[in-house]
Formats: sequence, C-alpha cells, structure tokens
Amino acid sequence: MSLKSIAPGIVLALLAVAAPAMASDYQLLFLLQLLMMIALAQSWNLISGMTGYVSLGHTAFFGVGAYAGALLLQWGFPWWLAIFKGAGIALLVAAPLGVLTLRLRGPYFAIAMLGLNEIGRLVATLWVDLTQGGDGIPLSPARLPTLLQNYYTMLTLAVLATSLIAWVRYNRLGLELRAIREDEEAAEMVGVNTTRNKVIAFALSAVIPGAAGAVYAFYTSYIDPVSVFAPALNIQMIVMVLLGGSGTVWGPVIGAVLVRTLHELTWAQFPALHLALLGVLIVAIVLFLPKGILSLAPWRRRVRPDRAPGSP
Amino acid sequence: MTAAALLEVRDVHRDFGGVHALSGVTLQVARGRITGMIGPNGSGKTTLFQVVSGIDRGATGQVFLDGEPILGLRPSQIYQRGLARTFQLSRVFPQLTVLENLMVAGHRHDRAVRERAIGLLEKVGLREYSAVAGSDLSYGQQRLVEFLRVLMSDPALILLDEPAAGVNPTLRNTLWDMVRHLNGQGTTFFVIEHDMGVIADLCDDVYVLSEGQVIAHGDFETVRGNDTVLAAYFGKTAAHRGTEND
Amino acid sequence: MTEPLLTINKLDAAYGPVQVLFGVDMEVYRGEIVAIIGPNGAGKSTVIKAVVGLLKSRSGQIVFDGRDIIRLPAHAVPRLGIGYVPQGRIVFSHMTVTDNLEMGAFLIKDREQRRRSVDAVFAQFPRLHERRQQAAGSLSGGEQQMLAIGRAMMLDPQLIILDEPSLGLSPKYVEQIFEQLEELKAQGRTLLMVEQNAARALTLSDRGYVLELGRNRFHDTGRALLADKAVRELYLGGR
Amino acid sequence: PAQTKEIVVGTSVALTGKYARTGQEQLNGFQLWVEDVNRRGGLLGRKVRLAYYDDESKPDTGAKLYEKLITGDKVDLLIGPYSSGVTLAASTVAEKHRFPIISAGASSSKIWARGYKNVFGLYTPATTYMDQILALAKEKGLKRVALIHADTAFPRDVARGVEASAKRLGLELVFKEEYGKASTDFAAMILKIKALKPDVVVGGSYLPDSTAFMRQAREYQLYAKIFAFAVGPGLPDFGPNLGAIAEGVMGNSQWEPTLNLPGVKTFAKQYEQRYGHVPGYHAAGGYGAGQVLEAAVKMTRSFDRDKLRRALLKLDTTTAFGRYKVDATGMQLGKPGYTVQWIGGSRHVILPPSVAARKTTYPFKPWDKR
Amino acid sequence: MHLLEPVLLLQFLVSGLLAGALYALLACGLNLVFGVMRVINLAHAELMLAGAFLTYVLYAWAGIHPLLAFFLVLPALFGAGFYLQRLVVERVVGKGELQSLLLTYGLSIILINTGLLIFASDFKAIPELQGALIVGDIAISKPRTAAALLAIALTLGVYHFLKHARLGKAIRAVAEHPDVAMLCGIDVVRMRMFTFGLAAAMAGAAGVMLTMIYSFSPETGADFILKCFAIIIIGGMGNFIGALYGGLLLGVAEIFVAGFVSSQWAEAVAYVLLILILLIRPTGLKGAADVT
Ligand SMILES: Nc1ncnc2c1ncn2[C@@H]1O[C@H](COP(=O)(O)OP(=O)(O)OP(=O)(O)O)[C@@H](O)[C@H]1O
Ligand SMILES: Nc1ncnc2c1ncn2[C@@H]1O[C@H](COP(=O)(O)OP(=O)(O)OP(=O)(O)O)[C@@H](O)[C@H]1O
Ligand SMILES: [Mg+2]
Ligand SMILES: [Mg+2]
Repeated sequence: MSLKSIAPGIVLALLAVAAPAMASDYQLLFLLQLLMMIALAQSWNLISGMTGYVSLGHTAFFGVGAYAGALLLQWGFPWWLAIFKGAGIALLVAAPLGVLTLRLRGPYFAIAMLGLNEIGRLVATLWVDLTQGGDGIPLSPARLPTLLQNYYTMLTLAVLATSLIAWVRYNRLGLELRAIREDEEAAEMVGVNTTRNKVIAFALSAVIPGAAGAVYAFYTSYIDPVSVFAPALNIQMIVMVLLGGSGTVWGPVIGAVLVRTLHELTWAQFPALHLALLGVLIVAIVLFLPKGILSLAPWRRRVRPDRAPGSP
Repeated sequence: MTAAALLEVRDVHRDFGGVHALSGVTLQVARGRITGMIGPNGSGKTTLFQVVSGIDRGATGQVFLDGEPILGLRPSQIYQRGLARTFQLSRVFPQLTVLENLMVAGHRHDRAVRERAIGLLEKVGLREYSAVAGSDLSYGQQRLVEFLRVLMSDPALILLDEPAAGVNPTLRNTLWDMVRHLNGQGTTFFVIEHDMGVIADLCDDVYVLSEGQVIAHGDFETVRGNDTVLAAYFGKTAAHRGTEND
Repeated sequence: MTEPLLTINKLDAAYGPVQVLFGVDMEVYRGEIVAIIGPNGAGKSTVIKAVVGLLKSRSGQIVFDGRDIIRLPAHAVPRLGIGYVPQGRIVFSHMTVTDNLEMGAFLIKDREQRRRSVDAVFAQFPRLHERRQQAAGSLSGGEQQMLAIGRAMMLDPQLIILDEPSLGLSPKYVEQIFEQLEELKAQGRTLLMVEQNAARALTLSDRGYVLELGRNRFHDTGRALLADKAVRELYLGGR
Repeated sequence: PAQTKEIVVGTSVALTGKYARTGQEQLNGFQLWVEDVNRRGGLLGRKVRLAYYDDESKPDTGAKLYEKLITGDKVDLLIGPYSSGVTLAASTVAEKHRFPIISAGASSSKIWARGYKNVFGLYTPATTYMDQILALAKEKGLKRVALIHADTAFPRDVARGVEASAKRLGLELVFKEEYGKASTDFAAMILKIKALKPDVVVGGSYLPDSTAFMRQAREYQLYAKIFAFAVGPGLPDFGPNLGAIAEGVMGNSQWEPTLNLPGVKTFAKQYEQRYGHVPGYHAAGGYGAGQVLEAAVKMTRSFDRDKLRRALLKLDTTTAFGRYKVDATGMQLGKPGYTVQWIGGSRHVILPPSVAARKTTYPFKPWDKR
Repeated sequence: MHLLEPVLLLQFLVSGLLAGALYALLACGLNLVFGVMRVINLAHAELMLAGAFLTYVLYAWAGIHPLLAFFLVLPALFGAGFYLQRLVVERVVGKGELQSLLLTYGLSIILINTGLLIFASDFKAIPELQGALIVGDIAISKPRTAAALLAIALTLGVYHFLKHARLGKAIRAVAEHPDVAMLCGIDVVRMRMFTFGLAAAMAGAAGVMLTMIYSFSPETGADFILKCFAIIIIGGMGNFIGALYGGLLLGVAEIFVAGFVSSQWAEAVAYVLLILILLIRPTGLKGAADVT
C-alpha cells in the first residue's frame, strides 16, 4: 500500500474531523448517519465482499449492539464503556454463530443469517424482563452522550472499518479470503485454513455493527426490536457495497456517500416517489454497472497477453 | 517397505448411497518414487484422492502420511503436512489473477514466493498471463495453472489427477519433465493418468483400481499383462497397441 | 470438388473486450472428418462455440449448407442439422438416460417420432439402452460421453461437432469412442472435432487444421500433418 | 403590520413507510389549520408557514429531522410526529433543546413517563382506550374477559390499560396472549379462547390482525357478547373488508366527524370540501394540534419557549379535536376516548352517551343467527 | 388439559395444513425460479400482492367474484412474469446470487412504492366465501380450504409438468446446463420466461386467495417472504416439491406452537426450524439434489 493510495482517505478523514466546526447540528447528524452507513457497509464488505458469504442478517449484530449499549447505559455504565461492551457482546454472539453458520454455503448461509436476525428480533421482543419487549427502550437524555461525542465515535468506527478493509485487502488474509470466495474447497487444498479465516472475518465484521448499534441507540434515544433488527438496513449495506464495488476499499465509501446524498437531496422533494426511484436506480446499477462504480476506473482494465503458452 | 512408504492407505471404504466407490483399498506410495494409478472411469481413483487429501471426510479406514494418521484431518492441515494435489476438473480461482492463484498456495506472502510463482509460469509460457483472471483461461491453461499451484510450497508428496488431460502434447512433455525433475530432487508423486505411454515411462509402481478395489499392483509391464486388467481397463484392441501417444 | 458443408470465412471472435480469433478460415466437406488441433488457448474451443452460436461476439462468415448462420442464436442451430458434443461429458445428470436423449430431440414435437429417434440411438449404443432408466449422473465417464454423442445425434444431424471427445477417458473408452466416430463417418456423417489427443485424431481425420494464437497456422490432410516435422515438434509433442 | 417576518411551525410527517397513510391525513389537518389561522390573521399578527419533512415512519429519521427543524430551519414552534416510536425519539431532541412540542399522534404513556418537560400530549392515552367498553361490560353484568394484543409499543399499552381496568372493575381476565407482527393465523388462539367461554373479547390490535381475527372467529364460531378492538374497527376499511362479520364489533376512536362537539362540524365540512373525503381522527388531530399551539401563543402573547412551556402545562381549551388538558408530566387527561360500533354497515359513536350518535347494539349477534 | 382432546388436536392439524398450503403455493414458485435460474426473487411476495390488488380492483370496480377473477389474474400475472424475465431478470441469470438479490430487491421496492402511490397504504380485503364448513366437530374454513385445494392442485400440477412434460423436462435441462440445452434446440431464454411466468402465476394465485383470508396492503409482502425463505430451506432449495412439504410442515408447526406455547413463539417457529435443520443438514431436509 503506497502513500498515494491512502492519501484520499487521509484527506477525507481530516475533513470529517474538521466538519463539526462548520456544520450545523443537522448537517452533523446527516454526516453521522452517513458515517454509520460507511461503517456498516464496510463490515458487510469484510465478510460478504471478501469471502462471498452473503449475509442477509448483519443487522442482527447491529441490533445486539444497540440493545447492549442501551441497557448498559441504563444500568449506569458511562456511554463509551457501553459502546465498547456493546461491540464486545456483538463479538461474543458472533463468534459461536460464525462457527455454526459458516459451515453453510451460498444461499443457505444468506438465509440462515436472515433467520438469525429474525430470531434476534424475537428474543428482543420476548425477553420482556430484560428488553421491555415490543415497548422498546427510551433512553434518558441525562445519560446520553452529546451529538459531538456520537459523531466522533461514529467517525472512528467508519475509519476503523475502512482501514480494516484496506489492511485485509492487501494482506495475505485478504488473498486467502478471496480464494475462499472463489472456491472454498480448492482454497482448503492449497493450505488455507478456511474455517479460521472465515470466523475471523465474520467476527471482525460483527464488532463494528455492534458498536454502531450502540451509537445508534444513543443518538436516536429510543430503540425497539423492529427498528434495530431491520432487514432493510442490511439491504442498504448491500446496495452501497455493490454500487461502489464489492471487495474493494473505496467502493463502499463511494456507494454510501452516493446513496445517502442522493437520498438527502431527493427525499424531501418527492417523498412518495423517491423510494420507487431508488428501486429504479438499483435495477439500473445491476443491469448496467454490475461490478460497481469503481469498475469504471481506467486503471482497472484487464491485461491481455499476446503469446500462447508453450509456444516457443 | 512400510518404513519407506510416504503414504499408506489401509482398508479404506467409501459409499455414496448404494454405490461402493471404494471398498477396502489398501496401497502404499513409496518415498521418493512416482507411483501411478490407473483404472476405468468411475473405478474410484478420484474418490481415493478426495479421501486422502481430506476433502472427502466420509470414508472409513486408515490413511498415514509419513507414518502419521491423517484421516479426518482438514485439507489445510494435510497440506501443511506436505501433501498437495490437483483436481481432476480444474479448480482455479476464477476471479483471482493467475499470479494470485499461485501465490495463495505459497506458505508465505513475500517477494520470494512471488518470484517463484513467476518462475513457474515462465516455464510453461504462462508468464504473460500473470494478470489474467483465472476464468479467462482456456481449459488446458487452467489445468496448467492448477498444476503449477501445487508446486508452490515444496510439498513432500504431490497427488496429480490426470494433470495432462486437455493439455497439448508439447506442453505435456514439459509437464512430465517437471515431474521427473522434481522427483529427482526428492518429491514423491502419486499420479492418476490414462496415458499409458506416460505411465510406462514415469512410474516405478502402478496400482490398478476397478470398482473400488485394487485389482493389480506391480510395475507397468506386470500390470499390463494381467488378464483382469486387460478386460477391465484396456479393452481388447488397446492392450496390444500398448501406448497411445507415439 | 463440391461445395463445402461448412465454410468458416475470416472469423473474428472475442470474449468481452478481448479478441481471441483473428480471421480464421476453415472448410468442412460432406462425409469428412476434420480435426482442429493446436496449443492450449489457441482458440479451438472458441471456433466451435462461434459455429454453434454459444459465443455472441463474432464476425465474418459461417456458411452452413449454403446459408450464413453467423447471426443465428444457439437454439436455432440444431434445427439446421448440426449436432454438438460439449467438452467434458456434459449430461443432464438428474435426468434419466432416455430423458437426456429426448432433450436432444426437443425440436421434434411428435411423441412417436421422438421415440423412434431414441430407439435409433439405442440401436447404435446398446450400452445406453441397458441403462435407459438410470440417472445420467450415475453413468461411467465413457457412458456419459456416449450419451452426449447420442444426444447430439437425435435430430439426425449432417454435421457433428465434438470438443475433445476423448478427454479424461480410460483407454478402453477412448477406443470405443473413436470406433463410434469411425462408424459415424461410415454412415456418411460429417464430423468436426477438437482434440488434444492430436496424433490419434489426425490418424482418423481426413484433414486437419492447426490453430495458434487465434490464427490459422497449418492446414493439410491428417496424414500429411502427422508426417510434417514442424507440426510434430511444435504441436504433437514429438521429439 | 410592523412585524412581517413569518412564523414557522415545524413538524415531521410519515409520508412513506408504514404510517404513510395516516401521515398524509395528519398533514392535511396541519395544512388546513395553517390556512385557517392565516385567514384569521396569523399568530400575533404574523403569517404562519409550515415546514415539514418526511420521517419515513422511522425513529432515527424523526430524530434527525427535529434536529434539522430546530437548528437548521430555526422554526418558532414544533408539532410532534405520528406514532409513539418516532415521538419517543423526536421528543428527546426537543428536550435537549428545551423546545416544547405538541405531540399530535402518539398515545403511548411511556412518552410521559420519562420526566421530560417539553412534550405535551393531544391523544387520549392508549391505556384508557378500552375503559368505556369494559365499563359497559360491567354494567351488563359480564365477567369473563379474554385479551389479545400485538407485541409493539402501542398495543402493549392498550393491553396494560385493559388489565388495570379489568382489575379495578372486578372483571376476570381469563385469557391473555401476545402475538407477533407477522401473525396471519389466529386459529390456535381462537380455539383456546373458545374453550374458555369468555363474555368479552378485547384486542390491542391494528387493522389486518383484527380483521383476520374476526374472520377466523366466525369460522370457528367463537362467540362473546362483546368483541372490541383498538384501531381496526375505528378505521373506515374495517367494515368493507369484513362485510357482515363486522356487524356489532366495537372499537375506539380518538375522534369522529359525527361527534357532538363545538367546531367539529365546521372542520369536517371544510376538510371534506378541500380533500374530497371524510376526515379521520388523524386529520382532526393535526388540526387540533395547531389549535392548541394557537391557544398557547394567544395566552402568552409571545413565542418564548419557556413561557410557552408553562402555558401548555396550564392550558385548558377545547379544539375541533376535543378538550386539551394535561397533567404535570404533559400527558393528556382532558380528552376522553370515544367508542364506536359497526352498525348496519357503518361506524357510529356509541359512547360516551353525551356525544353518542347511535344506541349501542348489544349483545353481539350469534353467528348462526346472521 | 383440554388442549389434548383428540378433536382439538385434529382441528389444529386441519387448520395447520390449510394455512401451510397457502405458504406452500407461494414458496413453490419462489423455489422454482431459484431452481431453474439460481435467482432468489425478493419480489416474489410483491407479485402475490399484485395478484391480490388486481383481484381487488376487479372486485371493487367490476364486481367480479375472486374465484372468477382467478381466471383473469392468473394469465395476467403469467404475462407479467414472462416479460419481467425477458426485460430485466434474464440479465442477471448466471451472474451470481448477489446480483439477482439486488435486482429483485430493486424490483420489489419499485412494486411496493408504485402500489403505495396507487392504493396508498390502506388494508384491503374481500368479504367473499367467508365462514366455515363444520364436519363433525371440526371447522373447515371455506376460503382457506379453497386456497389449500388450489395450492395443492397447482403445485402438484406444476410438479407433474416438470417431471413428465416435454416442456417441463426442457425447463429442468435449462436449470442444469443452459448452454447444452440451447444446443438441443431449446430456446433457453424463452424457457426461463416461461418459468418466471409460471412462478408469477402461482404467486398471483396465492394473491387471489389472500384477498379472502387476510387484509393486505402494498407492504404486506415482507410478512410472507421471510417465511417463504425459511420454507424453501426447510424443503431444500431448488427442490420444487420440497417447498410443498416445507410449507405444510411450517403451517402445522406454527399452529401447534401457537396452541401449546404461545402465538408469539409461533412466529419464531419458521426461523428456529430453519436454523435447526441447517445445523443438522446443511443443505435442507431434502437437499438440492433433485433440482426443480
Ligand atoms: N459425490 C459423489 N456422490 C455420489 N457418487 C459419487 C460421488 N463421487 C463419486 N461418485 C461415484 O463414485 C464412483 C467413483 O468415482 P471416481 O470419480 O472416483 O472415479 P474415477 O476412477 O476417478 O473415474 P474417472 O477416470 O472417470 O475420473 C463413481 O461411480 C461415481 O459416480
Ligand atoms: N470465458 C472466457 N473469457 C475470456 N477469455 C476466454 C474465455 N475462454 C477462453 N478465453 C481465452 O480465449 C483464448 C482461446 O480459448 P479457447 O478456449 O478457445 O482455447 P482452446 O484452443 O480451446 O484451448 P484448450 O486446448 O486449452 O481448451 C484463450 O487465450 C483464453 O484465455
Ligand atoms: Mg477421476
Ligand atoms: Mg478448448
């Protein structure tokens, strides 16, 4: 990884650090949500973009993090500790689940994850003594972190998630994960410890949504099972990753920025239509840009040999 | 004999539903030699490789690599112990480049590994294809990449499942030369091949499988003279024509 | 000489942005066996895919029986009398042998007529008849290859195109397959095949083409190519 | 005339997502109020403008929008969003900025249990929804009550209210079960209830579940003297969707256009002229929220937030939506709920008697006599 | 306890099977599309709703009884599916699960929001064919029975068609090796159009029946599609008839859990069953062996 390749990232990050100085609270909230989507999209990218294990239930970890964060805050933990622990709990939940579900392949894994998310939602609904069930948990403003604190936490998460992807991408782990994506058995056969790698990727990809969920609970101040275990949120992550370019470092960032900005610009004007338009956009991307926006980049053209193998 | 055997298979059984793909296979691959395995289509050769390499973990019996039992281990663990193999239907990673395809198989991730990969590609004239995606190779090219992949980690034992099928005759010679060369340096090979010329040339020792059982064993000439083998494998005419490719 | 059954004229073909065939010319006459050989990646399979319509991006002329078929979609090709045996014994493995053959005769709407075609193929391959109710996936390699050939013959094609018919077959089956091919020729059918078992293929063939890097390299009778020193060294692995 | 700067009233509306339908009606109500108030000369002589955004029926979007309204648009007055969930999130933002907010479409008592000082309710709290019906049951000498409810915040509130009231009235709660949002089949529940032979079946429910329940109640011949559901029977679709099965089913309403209250008729007529359909309670709630703001501004003669907060706490006024009078936490106490019943294919207010348009049909007609 | 009375158990079983049959009808179509072109159609439930709304429109505007509307809705949905495949879905066939997932998600939100623009988010239903037949002590819901009979007839019909008809076999051939099928003279694109049309028609049929069983809005699809996913996993992905068993199993399991545990847990049944089955048999109960 050269300096040149991370330079745009550093510039972006610095801009984001400086943003609160010039943005209104509302703009800050917009940025906060954007950063959250970047963090989530990158975590999805880590497991699904890299290894090809398409998770339709990554919101399960978001939900777990949100509930853990909210409850810990209520029990008197300081907010930052609640976020840490929220992420930790997401990790603790993810690791064993990963061991179990990552044995499944293709659509089986995808749908099992969807099922896990639903089970998460049901647990949050049914475990009334802990979670207050479908009533949801309203958080008392006295204990909540400020907007600025939330913002910088989310920024840290987004940067962390993106760096993680960058690090993995240009690392042996990344190569191995991509080999798993292409052909898991063959990867095993060239010495890749697929189970270990997958579980590592899966666990890492669960930590960030866990932490992001906690921050979400804090800036929204109210969570209920339906709003945090939301399959639609998961689909948004997928849209952003694929739009930008799955398995790439900057693709999900570009995708998130594009979708959120477009949403912000159109939604107030055409409330009923903009969702249908989002649908049209998604269809158009799949049909005309199946490899994402980054695939348009000129340096990604394929190389072609002009000599046959074995020819003298 | 046992001491010299690098790979030892003892009474291995494998059923698929009602099909007995392997029924009590016992064989040994001697250290430092090239052992061949022939047999009609569907006789269980590939299945044996699947079992030995840990991909297929539904078999019973015993398999020893260098005296250590390996049945039940994961493929990656077996690979770490020095056994590498190719697949009969090539399994290149379609969206990794040719170079990445080889580098994945290196134990490390550094310049030396990279250079070794490039060197191997050079040998079969695929160097120019380093940056081409695996899926964009022709059938034969994919076979070659897969063959090179097993050479990336200096394995002690290499299992080859018809590595030359679909490879053009000139390159086949290169491929077999590489096998011979590595064997000269001490690598042990266990090869499935339908080309009798190659088996006759290369193999010190040949096993014949039929319907999941070893029906003959010995050097090529002995095996070829065996009536059961004649009937099961060569068919009447071919037996007398001997090798095919000369 | 009479008109060729198949003429390939200045064929260019590409996978996406990458061109792999450059002005390939070929002719196949009625009743002939023609072999295409060449190094890996030379474009042999690509020529075949272009002829049968599996490759969309192609230009030039492919004239079959007096008609340019280069713009024809793949599913319209069998109707013309071209049968295709794909590389790697591809059969519909979850279907029975009979159903596989029936698929080959998909274009025949009449059930009775379809049955007659199936019976004709069974007559040619008694082995398949024995296993007619078995799932194709459970056949041995050689049997699967026969099934693929049988399937390609269901519409009684004039031209049969085969991509590496002997690939991965044990000697006994290789023998059987080549015998079958000879028999087909004896029946007056025309065959175009790609083979890496080049020496063997050229022995059987009337004529052969050598492709390299997507271009015509040599072209002669099978015998002459076998005898040619350069060809032997470069492509047949002779030393 | 000296002050020409317009007064901006901010709100978020559910224009998309699960509350889209109700959101649109509520918005119509807001807009009608803005037109009216401007016709009356505005607020303290200044013209009123509505600033609103679509909150997509989502709490986090709602929270973001109130931040935008307060810090970005710098609105002068705030009206709350629709639904308890979005209100819970939005009110925290308002509380943070110490900005009083009239909640126009939320009835969960949780909102007022948090000690916030800036949320003021308009809707009758969900916990009191079934009180009139349970009182009716008591009056008729009924004893056994079966309660079912969905598992989200609002129905759970309704259920809590039913439990408390049943206890207070000495009714016996013989069955209570919660169900999930995707429940389409109530057969098991109905069979269990049937075995218990209840006199009253009460549901904390929405429209699809209450209609599915009644359909299957008919199929399995579940009989009770009173069937009553939250939300479902209060909506115009309930009758057409169920046909004859709807006959006699009771429900609640925050408001009805036929209510015998001052201002209701005028509003209903005006609304129908403007939008081409009879207003539902969401529309009236929107209009009423505006009127409460109007009254509070009139009382304080300023837009000062602290003064407004005090005024909203003290205010006792009657709008087209009904009476507004809150307790110390800001929860609405002044407005009773209304009970409706489907009679002869349309919905009528039957309770409380003071505003009733029709007499209660009692008991529920047995299935085999229909 | 009274729950263990044989009559009640039988009633549970009957009701569960009736509920399950409707799931099965929807799930079979979903599985057919997956089996033939490896496309996970997230818009499948919206196709069902399209059928339901069409039925509703015919009923509300022209007074056509849903059971008659059936004969109009089925061909309409078949046609819609047929051309939807041609215009968009075809282009993601063979491009991997993600692409098709995303595409059909796009389609589903287009459909939902167009529905919202036209019909708003009101809940509709049609009060026809209400009530139940009472046989002995068992109540048999009329609309649900009609739906179940239809579901089973359609599913078995399509199954028979796939297994024995020339076209049906061609569809299976396309599922396995499209290229080779093409060179058997099978117009692969057309077969896929036909398949998608068939699946859409099955979804439409479920929609017709839905109008008399439940209340629906353009957003109701989500409640069903998740369960359908669970069902096709339980029955084996791509295994057409497996979805029938899966649907029936789920219907019965749900009602027994609702009866003996609680209704809230009934919702979890689908997912718990799904996870359990995947842990025991990572490819579903029947495995994907018997494609379509
Ligand atoms: N996964 C499987 N499921 C069911 N049957 C299998 C499976 N793998 C192999 N078989 C069966 O086991 C038998 C042995 O197959 P195997 O592939 O080992 O033969 P082979 O000797 O390698 O043949 P070939 O020379 O054609 O490659 C065959 O009958 C085959 O159909
Ligand atoms: N699907 C594909 N996408 C992109 N490029 C391809 C594809 N298939 C083949 N190629 C390229 O086209 C060229 C010709 O391939 P083709 O398969 O025709 O070779 P071939 O002569 O049949 O070789 P072989 O003997 O190895 O089968 C090769 O360079 C290969 O890399
Ligand atoms: Mg084999
Ligand atoms: Mg080829």
